[in-house]
Amino acid sequence: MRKDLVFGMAGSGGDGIVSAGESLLNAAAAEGYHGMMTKSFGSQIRGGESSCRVRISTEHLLNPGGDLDVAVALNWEDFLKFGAELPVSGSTVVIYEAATKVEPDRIPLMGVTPLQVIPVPISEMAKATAGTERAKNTVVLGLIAGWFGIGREAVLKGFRKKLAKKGEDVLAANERAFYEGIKFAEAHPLNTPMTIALSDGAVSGKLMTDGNDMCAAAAIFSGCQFFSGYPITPSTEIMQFFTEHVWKYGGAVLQAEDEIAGIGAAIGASFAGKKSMTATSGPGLSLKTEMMGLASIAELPLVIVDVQRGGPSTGMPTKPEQSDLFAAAFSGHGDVVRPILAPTCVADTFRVTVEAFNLAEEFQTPVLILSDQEISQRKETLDPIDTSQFKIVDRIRPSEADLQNYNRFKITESGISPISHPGMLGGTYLASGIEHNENGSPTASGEVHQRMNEKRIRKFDPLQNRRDLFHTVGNPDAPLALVAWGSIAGVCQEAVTIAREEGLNVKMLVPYLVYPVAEGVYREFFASVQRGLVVEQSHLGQFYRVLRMYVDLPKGVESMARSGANPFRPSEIVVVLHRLLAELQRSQAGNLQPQE
Amino acid sequence: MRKDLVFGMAGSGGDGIVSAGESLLNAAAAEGYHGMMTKSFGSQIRGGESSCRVRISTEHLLNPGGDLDVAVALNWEDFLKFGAELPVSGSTVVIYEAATKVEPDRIPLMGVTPLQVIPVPISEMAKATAGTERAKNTVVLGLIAGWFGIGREAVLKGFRKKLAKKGEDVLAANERAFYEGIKFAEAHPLNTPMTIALSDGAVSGKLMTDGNDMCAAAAIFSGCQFFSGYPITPSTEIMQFFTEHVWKYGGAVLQAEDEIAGIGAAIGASFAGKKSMTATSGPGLSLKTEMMGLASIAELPLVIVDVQRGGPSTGMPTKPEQSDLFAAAFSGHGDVVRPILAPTCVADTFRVTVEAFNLAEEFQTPVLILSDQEISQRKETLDPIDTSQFKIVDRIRPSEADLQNYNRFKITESGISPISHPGMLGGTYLASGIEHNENGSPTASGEVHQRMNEKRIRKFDPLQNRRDLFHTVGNPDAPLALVAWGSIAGVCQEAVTIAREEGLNVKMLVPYLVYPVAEGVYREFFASVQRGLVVEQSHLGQFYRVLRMYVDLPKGVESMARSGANPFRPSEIVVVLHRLLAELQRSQAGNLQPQE
Amino acid sequence: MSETATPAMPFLPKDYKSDLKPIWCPGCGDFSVVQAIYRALASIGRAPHETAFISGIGCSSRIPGYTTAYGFNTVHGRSLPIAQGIKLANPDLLVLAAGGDGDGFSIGGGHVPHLVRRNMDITYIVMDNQIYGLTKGQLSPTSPKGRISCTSKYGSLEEPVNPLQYVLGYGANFVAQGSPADLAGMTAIIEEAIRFPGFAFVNLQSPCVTYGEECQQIKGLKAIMEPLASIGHDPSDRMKAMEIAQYYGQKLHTGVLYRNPNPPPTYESMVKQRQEELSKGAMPKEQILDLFIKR
Amino acid sequence: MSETATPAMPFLPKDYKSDLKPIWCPGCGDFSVVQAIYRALASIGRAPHETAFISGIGCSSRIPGYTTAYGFNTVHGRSLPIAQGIKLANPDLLVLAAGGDGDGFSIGGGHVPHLVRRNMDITYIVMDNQIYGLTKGQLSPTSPKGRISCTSKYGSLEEPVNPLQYVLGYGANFVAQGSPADLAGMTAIIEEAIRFPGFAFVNLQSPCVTYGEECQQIKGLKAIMEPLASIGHDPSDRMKAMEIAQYYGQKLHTGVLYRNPNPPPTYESMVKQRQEELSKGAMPKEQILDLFIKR
Ligand SMILES: Cc1ncc(C[n+]2csc(CCOP(=O)(O)OP(=O)(O)O)c2C)c(N)n1
Ligand SMILES: Cc1ncc(C[n+]2csc(CCOP(=O)(O)OP(=O)(O)O)c2C)c(N)n1
Ligand code: SF4
Ligand code: SF4
Ligand SMILES: [Mg+2]
Ligand SMILES: [Mg+2]
Repeated sequence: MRKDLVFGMAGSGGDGIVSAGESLLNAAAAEGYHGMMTKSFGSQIRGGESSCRVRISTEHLLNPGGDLDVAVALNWEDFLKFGAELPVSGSTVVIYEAATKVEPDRIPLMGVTPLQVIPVPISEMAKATAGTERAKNTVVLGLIAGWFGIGREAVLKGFRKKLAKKGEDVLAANERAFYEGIKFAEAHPLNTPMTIALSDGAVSGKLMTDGNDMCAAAAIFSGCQFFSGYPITPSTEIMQFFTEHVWKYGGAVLQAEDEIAGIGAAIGASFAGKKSMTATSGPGLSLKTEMMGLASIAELPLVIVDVQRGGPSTGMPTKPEQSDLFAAAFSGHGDVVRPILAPTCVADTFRVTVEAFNLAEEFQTPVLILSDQEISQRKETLDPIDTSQFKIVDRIRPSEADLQNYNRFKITESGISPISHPGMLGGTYLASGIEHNENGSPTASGEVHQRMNEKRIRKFDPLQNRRDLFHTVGNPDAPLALVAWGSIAGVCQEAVTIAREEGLNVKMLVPYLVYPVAEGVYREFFASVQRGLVVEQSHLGQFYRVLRMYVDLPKGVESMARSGANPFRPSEIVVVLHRLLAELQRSQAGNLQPQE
Repeated sequence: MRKDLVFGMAGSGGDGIVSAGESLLNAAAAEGYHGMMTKSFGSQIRGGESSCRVRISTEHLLNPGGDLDVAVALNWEDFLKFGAELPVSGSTVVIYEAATKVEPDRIPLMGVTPLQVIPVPISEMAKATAGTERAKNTVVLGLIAGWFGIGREAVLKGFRKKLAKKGEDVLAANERAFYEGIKFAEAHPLNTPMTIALSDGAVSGKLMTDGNDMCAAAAIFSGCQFFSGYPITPSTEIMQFFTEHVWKYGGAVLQAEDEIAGIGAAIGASFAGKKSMTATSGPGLSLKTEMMGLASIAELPLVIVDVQRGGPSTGMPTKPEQSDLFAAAFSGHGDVVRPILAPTCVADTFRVTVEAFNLAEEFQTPVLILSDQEISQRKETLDPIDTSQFKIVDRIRPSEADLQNYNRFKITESGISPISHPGMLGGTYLASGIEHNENGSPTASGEVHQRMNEKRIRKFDPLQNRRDLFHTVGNPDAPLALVAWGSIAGVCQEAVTIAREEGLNVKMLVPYLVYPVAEGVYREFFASVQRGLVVEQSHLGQFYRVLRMYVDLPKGVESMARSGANPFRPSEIVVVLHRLLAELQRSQAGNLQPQE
Repeated sequence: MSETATPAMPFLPKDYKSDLKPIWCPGCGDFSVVQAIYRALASIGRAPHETAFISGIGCSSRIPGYTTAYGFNTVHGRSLPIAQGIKLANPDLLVLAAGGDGDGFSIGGGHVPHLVRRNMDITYIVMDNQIYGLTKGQLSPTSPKGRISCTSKYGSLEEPVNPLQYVLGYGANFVAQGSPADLAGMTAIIEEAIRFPGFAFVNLQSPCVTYGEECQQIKGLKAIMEPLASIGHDPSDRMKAMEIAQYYGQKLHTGVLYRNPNPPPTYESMVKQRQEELSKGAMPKEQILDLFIKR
Repeated sequence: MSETATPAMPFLPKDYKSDLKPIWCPGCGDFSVVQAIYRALASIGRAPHETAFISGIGCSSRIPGYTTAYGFNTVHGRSLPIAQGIKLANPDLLVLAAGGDGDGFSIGGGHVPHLVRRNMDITYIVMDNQIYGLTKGQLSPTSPKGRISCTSKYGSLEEPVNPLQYVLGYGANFVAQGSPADLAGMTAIIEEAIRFPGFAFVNLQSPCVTYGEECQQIKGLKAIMEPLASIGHDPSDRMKAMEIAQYYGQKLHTGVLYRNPNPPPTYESMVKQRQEELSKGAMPKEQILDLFIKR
């Protein structure tokens, strides 16, 4: 019995492979399992290749898994297009469409000998039972139920809900196709049975959603009443959620004419006193650069979501990457600090989004949430979240006394100045992107400029102590360490678990606050570290470089970085950890310092 | 006899103080001196305060000088608005308008006792001799000629040229005012005479210009045939130069509707096979962010000038700062490397601009020139430049063989692929911002993405060895060091000269190639260094941080950073160098390691 | 602007004037524009703190700082998106946007049609001096063809933008033109524009005394001025307005070119209606995650 | 396009078709558009390598890749500035720009008027499907008011953009409309637009079969199609064209709405003249620093 199974399936657009994945995930969730699903498509809008990965587990999941346990190929051409996204290994069971006429010992997976390879006449079975090839995905669900024991009941229940409107005939046809799959599986048992342990999870109250919907819901929970943005993959669903729900809370949403107007209207709403948000992906973030600077110098709260995809430029719109960190931290002329938060999964997207609004309000600043294509579009089952645990922060308003002789940009001890908004009697002021005096009037004085820069940057000092925005795993004294942020952190966390099971003394640091760099947190974390890795999905190793700017990393800490759409797998990381340990032992044996 | 004199003058807009400065500079140049002039204005277009600083020397000048030797205040209110830009010290002679009715021992310069303070009835003298207050600036020139021995002949000669069209009367009136100034000076000799040594400079063939004109001229020299941009202070003069001259060389210029279109048209011209350029300042750079990424992934040569001013946002449009480095290096989503070059003065703007075009063509990449408000608008006298010494690089075009089966983005050993352009038979391809295969067709493959990122970044490796893009001063073994880029490098160079005269063993590194960081160059430079400073005009110490990303700085190297419009003075830097030396000696005495 | 929010207490023009001293060149047309705005606001009578005045960057864009309204001197060309966010966040505010010809029709030109078609109750005033003032005299989008300037040393090669024709083409419901050459008329136009329930556009030919040409100064403008009232123009005739707009640059037609006699509902009124309908019975935001419960 | 550069050697439509397989949805209107472009280019006869085809981002913007011209699939909304740089750098090229309604009139809308007023000889083709195809069905600027989409769950609150009216308002000298609902007509229009000496705008109602509404499909379009020839429209009548343009969204008027019978000189021809005049006797660029010599 296994704790965990990873399915990967691919076919052409019309094959309904994604909808099969969704049925499987729903069924697993209904049976009390934890589940996670990612989708991946070719560039075509319709009819191109499409794939999904569904991971099902008896325990909380941190990432969509590495090598597949089960691969389903409705045709090989499309399957192969996903390359490293659907990795088959020696322990994978490969199920494929027999009509592809490929011999089981000739499947086009160079250099890999899967655990078992099973051709199945899927379309034939679909036609025979349901009268249409379109039921292929249902046959696949039957095969999975039969071989791996997931969803026997729940898939059918799901069909009943989903197909209710389509009438009894359709439902019956699908049931027949599903049973045909089960029958085939039962008739051809696996060489090595692969069933998953019974779930111990609660069946009711579980949530299921993806990162984009979670982000939007968290924003509304935080009191966000205004969203404006421009559609861009893979962030558009955030705006879509708002267009459905925000009106209910007295809010409004504007689909702007471009990203500049998108952030512009959000800045306007913030100036008018409302919590507001914009969301985009790489190209849009680049376009918002000038306006982000305006929000910083005008000291206006604002949350900006960047759902990272492959860059630069239009790049790889449907693939995840972590290469927008430089842009998030440093885009824009002049001296600016902009806090950046990053979720590592769908579940913590809630917490991170609420925190982003809190920081924006507290520090009167734009705050960036760096999500990525994977988190934003992957579906996860999650345990219920007790929202009453979350504190909601509002910007500090001027007191009666402040309004006597109101200075909007008063240089206070904290660097934060009480902020008024239109409609507030006595609070009128001039907001501007021009350097200004405490009262808001424009200045060309170098001294004032210096004082104002100092104020605007000093105000972030308290972030240095926000240890609650970091998560650590493992033994605090470990000499081996990993640091990772965003979606890859979930992969690393699994690698740490494996490595620790294999006896390595390794620990891990996950920053939710990615920038500014909380120097003390890293200094403490690295105190015991002699060898380590900063793991990320960006060719330049952007996070590693950003850390170096502020922290003297121990000499043995390396960058492990690769472009997006080629996710690191836990096993790869574990291999490197072993290498590092060996080096460390060698150097200790020879009493050498780590080499530069 | 002095080698050097620094004049600072301020008045209100109508006082003609800047035109007096220009006459002084021209006169000094005509007499064979080296000269440099910077101007500074309030925010008003007309009628606000205005000032200039003229430095005259028998030697080549590196910066506009620190404390004033001579301060001229036509009124105190305006003079004081310039604060640290016109610093008066104990060795300054202060000349001011007697009509201000301020007693010489009551001039509003708190805590400073100038060397000498001289009220002069300037406007009275102007009216008496020229019949109009408008001749005040001419009286000032007379005073300067009388007291400091500059321009007695040449100022008058300049008048004759300049006022030729205005007729004999005007000329005569100005001559009278000028002599009146001289007379006054002769009648009231200085307590401590302050005359400048005779120049030994060549009188003819000298150039005089500012950084913007120099940049544009160098671009045309480099073969640039297309400029498009959008006006913005302090870069607009580059476009203005093009609109006057580029047509003569078969080129064209487009004043675009915004900065995005500005860089867009320049990218288009480059795609069409022409060398092209755009220029802007901070806010415009921010707007160009998305398009810069396009040029990088489409591998198109392009030179982008950013004349830095105070930021963020609209900030301080008429003041210099070095705070666009982060933006220049890191603006834009995705993994990108963009070379950045920076001139340190008007003279080397030529060399840097030519180099920028060469790098752009060689590496098929956007290259940024980071100038700043000071360099761009300050006038310098310069020795003639032998343009035949400069090599001009053109992009590598596909050979006949390449065109047989042309792959525009072929992965070559160098990472550089021969580039065709519309009109070239056999060279057609699809350029795009989407990730692409070697032949240019779009791809969603993670592996291709990784290979292409690798190619696009690897191609810059040769820059690591461009030692010719660095300048060093001082003893290579010195334990004390300075690093500085851009206009502040000239200030630091003077500080080094002073420090060395005072016996400090200090050296200095000036990078013209600011990014990517040529790690080896710094490693070598820092090998001997135990204490040092990275000096720059940005609140965050951006260059110091960028260096840290790639270089393990010796522990004793500190950041010395301050917002723009408050230029460091050589003396300030020398003070810190003494402090560092003392620390070093103490630590050596106690045999301590430098403290972290 | 909702009429109900108007207080009974009267305001004087000086109540809208701030302490900040304008740094415009002596004689700049924008001095008259800000005077006209003080007067128009006073006669409308909304309190300064209930007014938001948004601009871009340019000489003209300094104008909000010279009023006692909540001002926002944003970045070049972006006053309109920001103004829209303000209006949607708080529809009760009186929202004014203003700026130069470059700000509005060059860098900001892409935003104009979208505000027009959204029809929010925002008044947009362009101080059209046909030059870039703040950056010292470059070609502006409304500079006439052939104009010599520091970026067109041998004359401009482009047809100018026609702000009136553009905005009419976008389907605006209120389009007017004025000039400091007629201060009283300009004041009346601004007031009418603000009172108009929906988006209103006002083009003001405001001379730049420093970089403008002779013919663009007050005297020159007076010479080509033709009040629309004097030629009996019917401001409800859109096609006629389009025809008149073609004379932009040759004549200075002052007054209301087009005013839709049946103004459509504003965007914010539709938003309000939607909010009212949908908020009924909505789950409290503390329970929004219940949307994700798998049942 | 300079006529002199046209070679005698004839090209066939297939010579303009690249090996790249379109990834449009089966039935997408853009398939017909690219066919029409192959044919129009063949009948004009300029070699593919002397043609530059620029687009932004969107389903429609993939079109340059399906031709054998030099293609540039730029970024969203920016085809026009890039096309202008290409044209100015090499006026001998035949320059085409194309993209979607969102690309051209939402994010790229600010660039259109400036190309129009510069009047470079560039043909701009918009595949107007009144939806965002590539990003899967959001509201586009030409979506009708009330349209329900994934970003307007309760219906759009905005008036749509009217591309024909806008571009006419900008003073374009050639404005036409076509549709895959009439392939032959569309081909003729595109050819005529390319041949027109100056900027030419072609709006194509090209159905999105995946996210478009019923009435926007070929059948629906045919039902509202009204060829301009059939109503005897005189394409030299600009005011009449403006009136017809008002029916955008209700009727599908195909053909040339406006063609200036006396097209003004192009920008690039004026540039050429200037280059010729000023290059005479200019100092060689190697001596350009002599400008700075103090004498
Ligand atoms: C993004 C950006 N681009 C350019 C500028 C420089 N700039 C400031 S105002 C201006 C144009 C001013 O002209 P206009 O809008 O007509 O206003 P005016 O000064 O004539 O009133 C320009 C180009 C800027 N501040 N920001
Ligand atoms: C700067 C930027 N913003 C947004 C996007 C996402 N995006 C790509 S195409 C598109 C709109 C597509 O609509 P349209 O231009 O009408 O073309 P269609 O797909 O309908 O042919 C959007 C919003 C992007 N790629 N870049
Ligand atoms: S430059 Fe022109 S627009 Fe600007 S303040 Fe002066 S007169 Fe007015
Ligand atoms: S989504 Fe629409 S526009 Fe895009 S390819 Fe499919 S049918 Fe064509
Ligand atoms: Mg103007
Ligand atoms: Mg579209």
